[in-house]
Amino acid sequence: MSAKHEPNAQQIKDEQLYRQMGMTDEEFERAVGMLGRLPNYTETGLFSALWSEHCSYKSSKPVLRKFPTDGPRVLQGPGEGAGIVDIGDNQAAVFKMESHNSPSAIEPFIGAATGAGGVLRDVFSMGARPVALVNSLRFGDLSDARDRYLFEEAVAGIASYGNAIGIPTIAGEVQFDNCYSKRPLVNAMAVGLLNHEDIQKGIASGVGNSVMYAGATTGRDGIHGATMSSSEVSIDKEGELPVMQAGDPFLEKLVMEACLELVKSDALIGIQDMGAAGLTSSAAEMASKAGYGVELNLDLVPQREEGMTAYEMMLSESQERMLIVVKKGREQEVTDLFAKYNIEAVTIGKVTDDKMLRLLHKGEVVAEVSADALAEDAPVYHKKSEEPAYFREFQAMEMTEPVVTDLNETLKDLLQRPTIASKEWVYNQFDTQARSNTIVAPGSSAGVIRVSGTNKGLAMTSDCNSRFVYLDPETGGKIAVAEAARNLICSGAEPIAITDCLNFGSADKPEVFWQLEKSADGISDACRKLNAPVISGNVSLSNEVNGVPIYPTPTIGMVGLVHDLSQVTTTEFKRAGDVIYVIGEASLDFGGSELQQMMEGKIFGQAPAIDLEVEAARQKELLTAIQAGLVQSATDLSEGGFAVALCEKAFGTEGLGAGVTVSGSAVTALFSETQSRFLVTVKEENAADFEKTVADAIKIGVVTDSNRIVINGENGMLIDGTVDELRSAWKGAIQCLLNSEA
Amino acid sequence: MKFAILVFPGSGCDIDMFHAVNTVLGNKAEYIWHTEANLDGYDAVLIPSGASYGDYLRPGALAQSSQAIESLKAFAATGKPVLGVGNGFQILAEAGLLPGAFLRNKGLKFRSGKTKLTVLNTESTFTSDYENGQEITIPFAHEFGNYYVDEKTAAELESTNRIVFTYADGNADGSTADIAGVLNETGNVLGMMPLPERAVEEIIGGTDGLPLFNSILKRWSENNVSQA
Amino acid sequence: MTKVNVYVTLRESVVDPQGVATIEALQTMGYKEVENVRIGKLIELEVDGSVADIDARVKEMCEKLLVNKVIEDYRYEIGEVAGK
Amino acid sequence: MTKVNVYVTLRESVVDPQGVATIEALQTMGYKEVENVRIGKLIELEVDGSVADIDARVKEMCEKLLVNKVIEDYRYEIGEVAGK
Ligand SMILES: Nc1ncnc2c1ncn2[C@@H]1O[C@H](COP(=O)(O)OP(=O)(O)O)[C@@H](O)[C@H]1O
Ligand SMILES: [Mg+2]
Repeated sequence: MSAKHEPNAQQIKDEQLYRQMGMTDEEFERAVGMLGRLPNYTETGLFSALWSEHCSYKSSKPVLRKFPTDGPRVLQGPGEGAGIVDIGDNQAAVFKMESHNSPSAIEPFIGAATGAGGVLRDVFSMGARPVALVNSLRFGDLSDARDRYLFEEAVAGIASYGNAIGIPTIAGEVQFDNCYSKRPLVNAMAVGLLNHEDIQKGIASGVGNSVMYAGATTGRDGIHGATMSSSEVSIDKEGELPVMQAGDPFLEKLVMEACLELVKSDALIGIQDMGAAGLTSSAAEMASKAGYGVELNLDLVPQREEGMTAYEMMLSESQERMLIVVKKGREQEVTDLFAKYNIEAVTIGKVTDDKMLRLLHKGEVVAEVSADALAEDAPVYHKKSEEPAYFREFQAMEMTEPVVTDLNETLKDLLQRPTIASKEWVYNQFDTQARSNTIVAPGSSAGVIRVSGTNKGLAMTSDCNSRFVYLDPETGGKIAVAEAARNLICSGAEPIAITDCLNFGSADKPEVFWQLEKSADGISDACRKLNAPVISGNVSLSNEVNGVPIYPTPTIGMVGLVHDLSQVTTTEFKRAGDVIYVIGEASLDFGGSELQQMMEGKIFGQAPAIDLEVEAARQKELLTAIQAGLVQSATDLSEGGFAVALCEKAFGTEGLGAGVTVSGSAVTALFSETQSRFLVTVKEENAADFEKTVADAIKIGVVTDSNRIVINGENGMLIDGTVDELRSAWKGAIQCLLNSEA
Repeated sequence: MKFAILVFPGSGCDIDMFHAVNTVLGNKAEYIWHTEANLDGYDAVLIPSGASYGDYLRPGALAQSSQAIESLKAFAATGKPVLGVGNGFQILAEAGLLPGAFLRNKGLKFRSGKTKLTVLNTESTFTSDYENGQEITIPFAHEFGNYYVDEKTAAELESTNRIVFTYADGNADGSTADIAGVLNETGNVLGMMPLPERAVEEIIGGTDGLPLFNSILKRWSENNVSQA
Repeated sequence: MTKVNVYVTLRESVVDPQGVATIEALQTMGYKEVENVRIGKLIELEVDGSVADIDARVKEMCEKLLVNKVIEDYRYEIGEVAGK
Repeated sequence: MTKVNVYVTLRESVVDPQGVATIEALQTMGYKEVENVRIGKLIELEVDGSVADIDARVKEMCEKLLVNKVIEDYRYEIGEVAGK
């Protein structure tokens, strides 16, 4: 649409055209009030994009304020591209998780690929070199052909981007549940490293300094992506195919290398990637944060298509673009630096002192809006919150133990559940070893990467059992954080901070908003108790299909510090004769368990209880034991409970098995999902010291070289199977589901 | 001994190679950016893996437009060793320095992990430190690892002992004759899809790649002693 | 046996990074006259010629499997019945 | 500006893994009439029409870069001079 054909300000108001851009009447009035006049078409676009949920967090802000964001290691909390935590020796870890749910529901390959690409830019725009990727995925249960397609393509998309750019994917998770059917969640996390002096911020300061644009050209792709991400997906409406913003990992690699060279230059003032709402958000936010203004001449923006309007340029979400503020007079240096990587970097504007975002196009001022109004003064909504009826009902239920007739068969069935089955099909598509620092690749509790040139490591994981969150958001929120921390502890790392992605249904539904609030309470409590502040994150609301919200899914991405690489511990048994311990006892916890879902086809009742005091104590003791070199292998108990975890410890070995004896009711002992539990093996000679260190450890048996899993109960044998047959059930399950016909 | 690591736009695993040669082997490798056309003064050239030029058009194809390819050809003609791994192998094949071409993996997906290789020729510059018939475990990561040569070429490669490594555990990607690594006619250029530079430290990918680098170093010092 | 050629191209607003990289390579190699490159797919089908309404069937295959309409456009040509 | 379409196909002797997967998928979906599928490339070039001997130039580009003759065959069509 050429500017001539754009509706004028009066028409926008009279015909309520702002509604098509996702603005409410009140929001439009608010914008008019701030401007002191009616906004023109371009200005309306600026407001609507930056005031979208995706950019402004207008519904989630009050909830996000609950999170603890401070701590002795925190160098940068939420508010920048990514958070930063100190890891000693003048180094810091930089990380962030981001959702790409909406695009992935429409075009999963591109949607997932650009998710990885976007979060990498968030990290290197802080001045950090990305060293690892993590992804957190949720799909329908693979019985539907569309869900299989979405899953296969999304995984391939993540792989294509991460592999091509040469950054290893070292951890992640996949959960399958039909609440995500046709509305998958694709959350990508990137972790980077930097030296303290290289920390950059997205600021535009210093009157007269130059605003430069670097990277891909701007096209009409992804216009209004931010608003789209803030609404429910409609995929089937004929003729309404949005133009997706495709990714180019090759270009991103070059942009990344150039930016990492640029951060060493004192010509640089500020840098930010053009993510959601592209040029609009980066320019307005950089100006607003710095307390300055920015004036852009859109004629100078490198364009891929002819005849683009100001509106289109400002709202394009073309990928692989950066906005950079450079000291006046130093522009050529920057252009030359980028030219070495065959990337165009041009001056498109300057920093001003009037705090306005001013846009010039073809010699005219086409928009003039206060940067703060756009970036800071979005409305904040205190949405209605209401406890859903289901919650009261579930809380009142009496928990009973499922009736299982064949324990061996049930174990095998559980091992084949796609959420529990081996994720090899997924992570074998990722280059997990690129850059030669991967100490623990996917397949153990957490991924571990060496901090190059040191004997330290960073461990990382992402976790969220959304079934628990659905049954009881507060408890489920605590569990998500605790589980992530357990995975790090089991790898020998001290948890240091989290990032999160709050994936929920529409916040306009009081029940959904209640889920959001309560799970944030739970997350906050657990973060405080486990000393892991929130340093970055992302909110994705409106994850619904046909008006049905997904299970509330606050994904937690957590990073831990391995102080000495010799302390890295993995899941699998190490040798026959080692003593097997379980930490914590099982109780009747089947609400939201994999067994319940499998047997009943639905979940109900209470989520497992979690006592954060107990959790913290056990984590601390286990980590102490690991750091003291007392532990051979460690894993936490999660989906499927004890028996599944015991099997997993044998799967990674050649010929090892286990012989253990458990107490209590068989079904509970084997399959209950009681929290704060671990399975650990210890050398015989360290058993006494280990027991002294970990109070709740119970000796249950030994690692054998029999290639069998044998579990005895109080009244005889419960489970007896060969590791090979159990392993093949677990290993081939996802592949098998994918090959099935519709 | 001085190694050059040829870096093309998009090459990602140049750093793996650098780390292996400099940090682990304690030798000397330098990055050579694709626009620098001079390889004088280097004793060997390493072409790393990664996705040069985004693997666009065909993996390894667009690197042919770079100046460095001409100097690489001249360097190879001197008989000094050239090793291309992963994408480096694809670049060498596209440049005509090695026979064959690459198709998408039989399973159509990118695959990574570790694979077992059989060492078939221990006479070469690159393999003298291995035992004949030895099985080694080497990491790999590729989407176009399906090496293709026609039957006649395959037979010729075999009869001239130029197939240095074959896949010993199933050849999942579909390479002709299980080929994982081949030499050029004069034996100084080796291309292989698995990544030996990722197998030089116990704590990362094992150490089965070390003998390959040690073989190169040994041959070089033999030659240089005998010349002296 | 009928030969069908399906030509799949990227929609105009979708970036074609392959094409961009290829044009740069061509220009570096001296082919300065090349002004644009887009890389698409050519899918060659051999279809049992006796089937009724080939045209509708091919169209269906394109829409259901061969083409991703979010990012791609297509056209096809149904060729002569070839011998063999 | 002259439009050139280059059609790149895998040589007959080369197994096409993508083609094989595609035909399997089509048959599973009920398109039993499909007997063979080969997936190639369609490279669309826009070339400055004023250049001398376009034909020879395009051929050269194909041989030097666009096509790998170990596995691929090609043909091309030089189109009309389009306005613009
Ligand atoms: N999408 C994924 N990407 C990378 N690795 C994954 C992915 N999904 C699962 N994994 C890896 O598979 C292993 C098992 O995952 P999971 O069953 O979720 O472990 P846990 O129950 O310990 O959290 C872990 O090492 C995890 O990092
Ligand atoms: Mg998990």
